[in-house]
Amino acid sequence: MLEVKDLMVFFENALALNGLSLTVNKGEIVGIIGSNSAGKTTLMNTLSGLIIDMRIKEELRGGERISVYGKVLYKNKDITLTKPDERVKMGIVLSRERHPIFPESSVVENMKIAGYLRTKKEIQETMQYVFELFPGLTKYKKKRAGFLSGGEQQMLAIGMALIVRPEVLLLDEPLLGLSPMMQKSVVDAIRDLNKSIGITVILSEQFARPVLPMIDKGYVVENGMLTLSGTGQELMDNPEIKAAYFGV
Amino acid sequence: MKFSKFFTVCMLHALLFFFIFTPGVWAKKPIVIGVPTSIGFLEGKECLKSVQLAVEEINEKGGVKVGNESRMLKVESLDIRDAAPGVPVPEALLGIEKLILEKKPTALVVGPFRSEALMAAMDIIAKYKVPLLGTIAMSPASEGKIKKNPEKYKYIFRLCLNAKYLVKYLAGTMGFINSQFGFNKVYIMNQDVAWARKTAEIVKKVYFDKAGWEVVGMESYPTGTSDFSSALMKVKAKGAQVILPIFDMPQSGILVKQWNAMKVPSLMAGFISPLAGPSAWKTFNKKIEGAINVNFEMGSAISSDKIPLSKTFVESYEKRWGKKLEAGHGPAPSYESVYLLAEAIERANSLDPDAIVEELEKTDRQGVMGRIKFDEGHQTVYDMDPDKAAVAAVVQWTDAGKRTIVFPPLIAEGKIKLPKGLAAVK
Amino acid sequence: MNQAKILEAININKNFGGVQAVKNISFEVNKGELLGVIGPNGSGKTTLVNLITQFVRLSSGSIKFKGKKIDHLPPHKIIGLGISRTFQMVRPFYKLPAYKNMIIPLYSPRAKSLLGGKYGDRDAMALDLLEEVGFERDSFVAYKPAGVLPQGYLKRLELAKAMSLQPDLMILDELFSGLSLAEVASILPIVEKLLQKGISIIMIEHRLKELFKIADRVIVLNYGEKIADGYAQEVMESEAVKNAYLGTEA
Amino acid sequence: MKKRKERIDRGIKARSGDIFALSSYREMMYLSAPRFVPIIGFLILPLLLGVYWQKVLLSVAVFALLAISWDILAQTGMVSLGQALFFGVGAYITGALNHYWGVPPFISIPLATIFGGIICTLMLLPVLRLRGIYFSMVTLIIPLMLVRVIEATKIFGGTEGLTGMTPLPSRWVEVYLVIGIMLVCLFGFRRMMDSDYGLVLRGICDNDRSVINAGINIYWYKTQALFIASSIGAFAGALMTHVYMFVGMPVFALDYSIFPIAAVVVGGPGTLAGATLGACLLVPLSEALRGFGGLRIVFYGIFLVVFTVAIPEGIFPYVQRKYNEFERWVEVDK
Amino acid sequence: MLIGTIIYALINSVILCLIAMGFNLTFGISGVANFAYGAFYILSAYTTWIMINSFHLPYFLSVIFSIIFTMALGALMYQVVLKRVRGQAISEVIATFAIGLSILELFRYFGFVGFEYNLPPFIDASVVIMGTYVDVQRIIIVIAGIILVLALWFFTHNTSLGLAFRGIAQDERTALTFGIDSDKIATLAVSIGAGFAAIAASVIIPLGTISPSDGYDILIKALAVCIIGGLGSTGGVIFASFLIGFAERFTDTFIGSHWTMIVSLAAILIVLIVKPSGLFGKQKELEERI
Repeated sequence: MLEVKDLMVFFENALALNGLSLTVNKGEIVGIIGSNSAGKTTLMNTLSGLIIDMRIKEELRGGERISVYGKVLYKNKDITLTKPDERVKMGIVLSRERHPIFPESSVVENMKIAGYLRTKKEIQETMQYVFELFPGLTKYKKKRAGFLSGGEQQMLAIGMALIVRPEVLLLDEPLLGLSPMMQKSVVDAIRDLNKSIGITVILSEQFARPVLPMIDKGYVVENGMLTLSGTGQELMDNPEIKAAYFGV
Repeated sequence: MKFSKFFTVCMLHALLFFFIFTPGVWAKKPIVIGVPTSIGFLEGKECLKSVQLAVEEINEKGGVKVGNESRMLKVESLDIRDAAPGVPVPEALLGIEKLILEKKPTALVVGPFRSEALMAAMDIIAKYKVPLLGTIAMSPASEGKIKKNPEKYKYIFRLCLNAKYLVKYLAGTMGFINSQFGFNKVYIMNQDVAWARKTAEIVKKVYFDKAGWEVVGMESYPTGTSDFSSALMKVKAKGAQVILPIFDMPQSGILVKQWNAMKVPSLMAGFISPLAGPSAWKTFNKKIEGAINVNFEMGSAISSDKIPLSKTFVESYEKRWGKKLEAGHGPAPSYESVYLLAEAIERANSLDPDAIVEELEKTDRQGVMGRIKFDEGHQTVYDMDPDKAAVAAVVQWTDAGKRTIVFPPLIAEGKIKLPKGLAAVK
Repeated sequence: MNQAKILEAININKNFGGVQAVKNISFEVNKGELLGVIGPNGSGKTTLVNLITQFVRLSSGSIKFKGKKIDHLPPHKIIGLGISRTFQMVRPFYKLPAYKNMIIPLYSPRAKSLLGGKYGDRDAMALDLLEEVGFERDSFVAYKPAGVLPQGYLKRLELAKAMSLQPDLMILDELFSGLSLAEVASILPIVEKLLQKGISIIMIEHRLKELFKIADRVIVLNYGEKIADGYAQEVMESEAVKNAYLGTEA
Repeated sequence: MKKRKERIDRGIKARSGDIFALSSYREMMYLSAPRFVPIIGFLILPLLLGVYWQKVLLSVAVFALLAISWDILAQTGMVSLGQALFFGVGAYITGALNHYWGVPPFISIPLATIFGGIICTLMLLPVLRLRGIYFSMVTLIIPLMLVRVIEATKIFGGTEGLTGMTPLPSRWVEVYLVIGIMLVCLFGFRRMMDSDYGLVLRGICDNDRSVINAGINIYWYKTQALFIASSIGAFAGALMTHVYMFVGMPVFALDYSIFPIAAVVVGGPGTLAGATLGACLLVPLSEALRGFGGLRIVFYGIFLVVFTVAIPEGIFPYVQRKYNEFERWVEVDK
Repeated sequence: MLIGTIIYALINSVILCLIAMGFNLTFGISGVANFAYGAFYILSAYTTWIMINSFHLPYFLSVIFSIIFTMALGALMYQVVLKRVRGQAISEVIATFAIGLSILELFRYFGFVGFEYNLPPFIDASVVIMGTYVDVQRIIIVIAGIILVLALWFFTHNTSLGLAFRGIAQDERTALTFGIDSDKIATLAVSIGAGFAAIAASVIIPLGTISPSDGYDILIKALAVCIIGGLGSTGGVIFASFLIGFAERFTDTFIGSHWTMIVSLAAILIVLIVKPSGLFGKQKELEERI
């Protein structure tokens, strides 16, 4: 479904991603594990095309020079240079790190904004589904999103991504800063939506423990390079991983 | 081959350039008249065109005689933008200096718009000793400065009406209105700039207060005001029969329109620049019947049968530029100043500034505006008789879309008529 | 526990546009101890720090530092009294080289009076401090613009900036978040050393394992309320904490 | 093989400000040329120019001073849209001193510089807490308001202004005085912005909460920066008053607010040298365009747009970067 | 007198609101402070004038043409210039100001000064409201103002494009992840802002005459209203225009017209000092909390 070949990304002279390759099949949950500044977010931005947008804007400004090499294939089509909004139309949707929501608008409006590319009816239907998936959100429908707690915001962010009806859902550090309990409910929701509507999910995370049980495949990224890959179980059993990524 | 062709073309161009742009090779160097003013404004634009008209006329007749030879006149204009509110005075002064230093004009005409720019420019002009015949800025303060230090500032002359004489005309008109219709309640509205405010104050002091008028209100409006409703409501509430407006900003058109829309039962008599020109009838959709306006100088967008030169000027302007004069302030004196200058140079028989100034002081010319003479403050004397002094014209819009001169009496074409819905008190 | 209280918060409250971010919290910090603050996201931990340093004004309640009320003072005065903090989201001066980042706190009145220093000296002082937190002296790291440094160094820089003020009380806001285990392991001794020097520390942390290694006491926040306060082990056992924070799995 | 353009800095050491590596003649030239060329240029230039272009040079220096003053404020995180305020206050103080009490220019200009700085600082003190665009807007409004106040209350000559100030002894004094001060300001304040004190100021712009967090009272430092900047502006205003022997409402004109910013945008913010360079380009450009008559401002506007769009970082930083770095193509290795 | 003042104060407020709305819309969504706003206002008036007087088009057709033309020009300005300096506030201000300067001075250069440059009122009549004469044009302005505000509200709350506008206004990158093309929306925002200027000009200019120097005044007025209201907030703009509108007319009537400007400028200062982010500015607290 999604294939990344020899991806290299430079920010000016600094190498953010170095020769990264990975494959994602339809219906899988794939985890990208790595510590901070290992290149997870850059990878996510490259997959979603945000980096293209950033590159254009930096160039216009005469700022940092961002260079991308390698290939990103989606359904066997080269989308390396496709703009982010085009990719959204193709079905690749990213939910950025630190629960990206529109703080000034209400929960329902947030979803409506996210449904820019969908018809009203589709939005209504998906919204129904989201509220079933995250019952916690139901009572805040009219509340301004900025006043929700971190976990609720994350739920909303995932819900908003779902409104677009993606085929591939990219989640950048969805568990960041959530309490263990919140983490659990978010993980459950992801598993649930993968099972029920068969969305392909790629998520990145610093701490492997909460996500490893649910992923079909995992990649460990360090300093922009792929160091390990395998199924969730394989990674869980790997002693090195245990040592490095199983902090509390 | 190719190169030599290129070379020839280059040479030809150079030759062409040489012949076209250096007429001085065979003609005597022209006398340069500098026009530093705000060309982007209506008055500036028309003043410049009037100057050009006068220069062309003089050149056609053979130019100006200095010594034994006739020399052509040449206009060098420069936009100093001082009328635009955002432009600092030094910027305008730098423009004047540039003109003086680079084009070496024998004299300057028209000059700055804003009084403060003129006041500041006087020092520069005194420094470079270039006569200036100003025709726009009208605060009497500059005369005061000349009188205080005549030797230093003798290079500055003014041909247009100044605030002092404007008062005289306004007072005269008001006296007329009073004696004819018995009106004696007035509301004064003026722009918040030096000359307008001063005019308003002086009219009140020297005329209204003495002649037994009741000044029911006096408002000054910052340049750029776009709503006059509250003053107009006050006019109505206090029963003023006459509104005396003194404005030269474009937004004053709003005042006229609002006066109209609010159906204020008072006579509009004063100075509002949009009312001066012939196109006002169309601008205000034929709704200015009865409005009385002062055209600051005879010939500035108005002519009288009794002063033939003014008719010639207005007509030849239209012929030359294909457009009627619209500015009620500036064009006639600008046109005249070129003639004054030409005559002074011929009399002085030299281009020496001091000699020209000496001759300018002696000026006595029957021109477009009437008889032109300077007083000791180098201000052209204005009065009621065109044979004795320069005149301005007070005109009234009639219902046929024509302007009738109603004051001063010697050149009046008719009497003031009250517009519909307004009755005389006596 | 009969040590002197260095910081005391009494019934502090904070409202944000109708939302109660901090509800009636009281706690104290004793001299020389390390107080851990834990709680789920959005529970008001960072607000608490902001309230102590008055980056955000109290709605009600009072805060005492060394027995004196400080809640009416502007932030820079409070910091001048000897409280310094790090930010959860690092806030370096991105365009400046790392060691130049240090100059600003070193230029503050407190640092000036305690450490002295003239123009030029401060560079050396900055480099010393940076070495203390683990910037290798002979590498170029300290000379690089802060904007290009990796997270680990930025956190150290943040710590060094707080240290340069010679504080009596340090507030470390999620110092370890975003760091690898190895990095955390290398920073822990620095914190311990600070404790040995007699500096009191409030530490806000998600990384409980590391926190419990050094914390004397822990308070737990949830939805702006304090739900537990006590020794680390006691706190972890309590039902309320388990329900609110750790979930059933932990 | 794929290639990538790499940027390399010409020796961090040579540029880092404090650690000088003056090893070779070339190295020294490399460091000192950018400093001496403008100094010598500015000192010689007046001798070569005619009277009128000397006046233009004076104008250049005045706008450069205003631009420097703007840049100092901007580096401290205060984006002002009202340099006219400083200019105008300075002009009115010296004008009033000279006009009402006959204080000679060599006393009234320094007085205007200091008191202009104090008055402007006091005026802006209440809004020091505003950040970003709100601060800018207040600074835009205050000069407009002062114009109206002078208009309404008729103080200081009202709409007519005060004329007949004592001129400076000669045009050489005028031009060298202003150039001297400009060079002193340029290099002096550049030095200052590089010192520890300047670091604090720049820190406020970069990240004010971090500076508060260092126990520094940012408002006190902002006040100081404001005083420095407004004094520079007030000096420019005071000098212009004596050159043109006039002070009036137009000293608060919008041009004095906008064009310094334009100069900085064109020259490059954050360097002071960029501000000066911008003024050196824009003012003569505006004069050269006088030939176009009414179209002058139109062309001027178009030039501004082209500058800002073509070199968004500003000319000076661009040149500086090119001066300091190489670019080369490197292979992307696997 | 009092009633008359209130009526005209109301009208004045609506005029201010009309003037400020476009500027506010552009800033709220794209973050671009369009300093060419006043120039667009004047430009559209001249366009209408040229259409009527040189091409002899009917009045309403000319108005519609000029609105479309101004909008196209706004879009063009974004695409050619602003796109390249996005995010650098000062460059944006200087670039747009320079564009505005060029447009206004170009008109001046081509001799578009004088009093014949004016637009006729839609209906040249006046009516009496509670004893005060009000011209129909001013009533049309009030109606236009109300319609525009309602239309804007409907647009931003019920259409997907409008919702996208609000999304971009709050968080550009996030909006991007939902397939909302920020450049397209920003182009539209500048363009619609320019369109608002054109609509405002079409209904307001018939009250007076067209002059290039008005362009600067319009810009300052729009800025003043937007700052008091809190940049980017529509409710704030409406409130602020009523505040200034009433302050102006009441100063006019009861204090003296030469204090009008000072009173409104002082109002701005006071509001900013007391409430730094404007009356309806985005709440800072949210920032602090997260």
